[in-house]
Amino acid sequence: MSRVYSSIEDALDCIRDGMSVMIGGFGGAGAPIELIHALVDRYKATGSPGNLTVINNNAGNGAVGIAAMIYAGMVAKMVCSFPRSTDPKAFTDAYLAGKIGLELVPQGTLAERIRAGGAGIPAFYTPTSYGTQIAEGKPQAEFDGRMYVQERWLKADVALIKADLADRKGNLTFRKAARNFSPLMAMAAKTTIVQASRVVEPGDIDPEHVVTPGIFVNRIVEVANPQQEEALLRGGAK
Amino acid sequence: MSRVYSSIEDALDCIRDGMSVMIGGFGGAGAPIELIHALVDRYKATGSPGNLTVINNNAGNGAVGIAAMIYAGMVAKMVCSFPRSTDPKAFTDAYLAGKIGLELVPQGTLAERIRAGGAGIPAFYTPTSYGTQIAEGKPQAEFDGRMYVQERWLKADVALIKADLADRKGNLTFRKAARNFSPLMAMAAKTTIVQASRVVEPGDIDPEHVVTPGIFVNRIVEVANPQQEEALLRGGAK
Amino acid sequence: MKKLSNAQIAWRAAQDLPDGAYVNLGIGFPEMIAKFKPEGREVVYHTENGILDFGEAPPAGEEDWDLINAGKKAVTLNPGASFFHHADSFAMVRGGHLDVAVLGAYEVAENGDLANWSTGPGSVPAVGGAMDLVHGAKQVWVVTDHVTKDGKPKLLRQCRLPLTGVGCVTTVFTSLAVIDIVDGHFLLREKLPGMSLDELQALTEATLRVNGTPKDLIVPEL
Amino acid sequence: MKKLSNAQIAWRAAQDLPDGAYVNLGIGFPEMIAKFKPEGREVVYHTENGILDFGEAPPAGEEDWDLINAGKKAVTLNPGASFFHHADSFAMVRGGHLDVAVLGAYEVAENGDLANWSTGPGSVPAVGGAMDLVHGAKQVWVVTDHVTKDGKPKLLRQCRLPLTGVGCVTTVFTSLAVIDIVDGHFLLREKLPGMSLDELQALTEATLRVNGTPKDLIVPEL
Repeated sequence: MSRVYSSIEDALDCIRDGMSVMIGGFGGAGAPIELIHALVDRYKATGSPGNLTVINNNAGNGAVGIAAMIYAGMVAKMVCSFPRSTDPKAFTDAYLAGKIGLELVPQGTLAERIRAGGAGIPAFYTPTSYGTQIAEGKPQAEFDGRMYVQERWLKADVALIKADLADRKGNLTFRKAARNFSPLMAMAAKTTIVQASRVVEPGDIDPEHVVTPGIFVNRIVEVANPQQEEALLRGGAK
Repeated sequence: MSRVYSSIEDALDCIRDGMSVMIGGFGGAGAPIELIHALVDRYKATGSPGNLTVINNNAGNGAVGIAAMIYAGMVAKMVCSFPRSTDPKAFTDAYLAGKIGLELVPQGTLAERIRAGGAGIPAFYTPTSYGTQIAEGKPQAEFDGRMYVQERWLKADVALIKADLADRKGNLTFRKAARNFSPLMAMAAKTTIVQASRVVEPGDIDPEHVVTPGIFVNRIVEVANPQQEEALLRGGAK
Repeated sequence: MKKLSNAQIAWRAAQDLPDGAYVNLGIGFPEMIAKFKPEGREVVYHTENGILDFGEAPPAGEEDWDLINAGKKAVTLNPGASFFHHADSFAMVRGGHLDVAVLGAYEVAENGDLANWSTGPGSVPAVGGAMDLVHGAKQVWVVTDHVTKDGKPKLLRQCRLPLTGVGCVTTVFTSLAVIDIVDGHFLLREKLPGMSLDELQALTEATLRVNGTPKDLIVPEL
Repeated sequence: MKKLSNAQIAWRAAQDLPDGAYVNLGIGFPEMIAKFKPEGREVVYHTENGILDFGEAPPAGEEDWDLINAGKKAVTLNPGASFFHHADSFAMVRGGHLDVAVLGAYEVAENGDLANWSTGPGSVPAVGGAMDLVHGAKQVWVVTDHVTKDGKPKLLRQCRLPLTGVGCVTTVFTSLAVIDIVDGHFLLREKLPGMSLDELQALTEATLRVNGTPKDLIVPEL
């Protein structure tokens, strides 16, 4: 029952046209570049998987990572809070040309909806967005004299996650602020695929320090010395 | 702005009659015995704080901890999932005599309600308890073809928590399964009071290993070599 | 014909644990299942109070009372264990991440309703994590004697006691049979070889359906 | 009379940071406030992407791009820092645990409504964490020029642009004044000494209320 895959391509082989894909990372911290680029390569070579719904806080920067997915034409829709970046051309052009959909979700609501998806909470109420365009069409209710907006859980077919350590039973740690959405997405996806900088033996991660328990992880592939999106961009990657 | 108190009594001095008090621990693991017993001592000496609503998974065992609070007569109501234990006499007698109230909450709902209180989520839907007595009188709704029960957040005036390490800025770690409800209660109480086995300097806890960040902690008192409720009971404590 | 002991029921249930499964064993009788897990099958046990992958009880005298399961019994850790708080623990439960939860029962109805938390007014009610588990795990198993101590059926057309959950039980392992709940009916999978279908039906309130011939329920002496 | 520079507005806002406060500074202009925190005052900064108690930017060339703030700028850690995931981060925000959030604004209305995320159709909308912050922090401050680049009021009777939040702003630090929002009205706390109340009112759409005499808004050269 090992979850450890020896090739990135094999680890990704369950991703099909039309799926929803949560991708960890906030800015460049936590972006699973090797997983993403292997998926882009597959799409370029085979025309699949396309028509994807991608869930991330942002919508790509420059021409790497999610931006590379958008340029390749494999993303039908973005669900995100902030589709801007230092170089948002990939998304902006596609969006203004009507070639890509956008569901804009406030950042905290996005995080909570993903957690709710992982925790079996189909809906919750939040003060966030009350009285704004974002709340239009959503059920609203008063609790203790204050108005709240009902938000629904968010799940996905697949999550692509970058971890620091992974043990063979799927327990994960993250590096610094690369943690961000990844532990939540691991909970909310049917299949969670992890690239880890190092795969270790069960017991090598202190049980007190496990951030994502293995129950939320399906596939692991080791990517030693992974690329860091921000560093790539600053290094002039196109 | 140090949160560190040198005496347990001072750390507890904000607790007043009629308050709601969340108490960490599941069974004996995580029960902040020294905080509880100091509160019992104050009640016995001064008649205050009484009429408390106590929130814990259980309702006391033997004659120590929450059971000691019940025997002292300072608890008006328990909010818990499982008011049974190897020796539940304190609660059972008071309950069957109509001297103490009980709000029975399924364990996962209790945890989620407390988290919701800390996270600013006034209400959420859960499948738990649908079609049972526990759901009677609560709003219910269908999502994606399945029925769910609406539950409300749970907050408290005070939380009493047992931590392993605490740094002076309030960052906490817990020992093994003594973690349980404590990180949630720390979020959901107006004033979170912590007994820590050791108080350390900021930076002594790895930022990756902090379980409860200091923003959720108001008062800390060091209790070296704390008593463990289960060990006390097995040692014959009355 | 001798009915199965609790150990034998637990043994039979253990044979169905899927390899790689995440499993929550209820306090008491269901906990016994861990002992009979078939060799070589990897099962990770979850406990409500925030541990995944705990192991057997420690030797007497070596207990760490901060390392306990939901039944407040001392446990040990397997390599790969993890600790987490109660909200994360029940996210695993409610979010559908557990493969199997096993509980005891006062009553099970043919539509999968379960009553296992309250014998009605007059006692102190206690529910614990059962109501969460029954609506969270992918499969919900019940281990139970086939009948009450008075010999009355526990497998009913409808539950009479307060419900723990609605339509949640997927399989019942009893002292006489293994019964799946399919489309709102009891489907008999295995029964004790020495017992006729009519004899079993007489101890079961709701109709037992059969798909072909039920297999023999065979367990070792334990 | 010279209006305040952004640095001077940030300086003025920084003087009001309460000792011991947990503070979220919005991306861009509000981030400048950290530089002007009065000495000896302890402030813990929160960033949406999961850090408490981060410090200044590292020297150029020493950035760790896994250690960034919500503006994707490299930061460092203070002793006592912690990492957590996004849901915990916004539990801090939404749950009322932050003392102060500081944001920029396109428009602020006298009832505390804020518009700062969308200039209307035709561009790519982006909201980030602003809508969470305005309904979570105990105090919501705005730092802004008093008027638009075209000289039009930004402090209005009602916002015209899409709202970020309703009735959420508690204080506005502008290039000309410090204005609290109290009971649905702008209450002038401080104004530039060289400016009359009438002059300030002429640049403000909604009525400026005064409780006694407003203090002089005095800041250092920066």
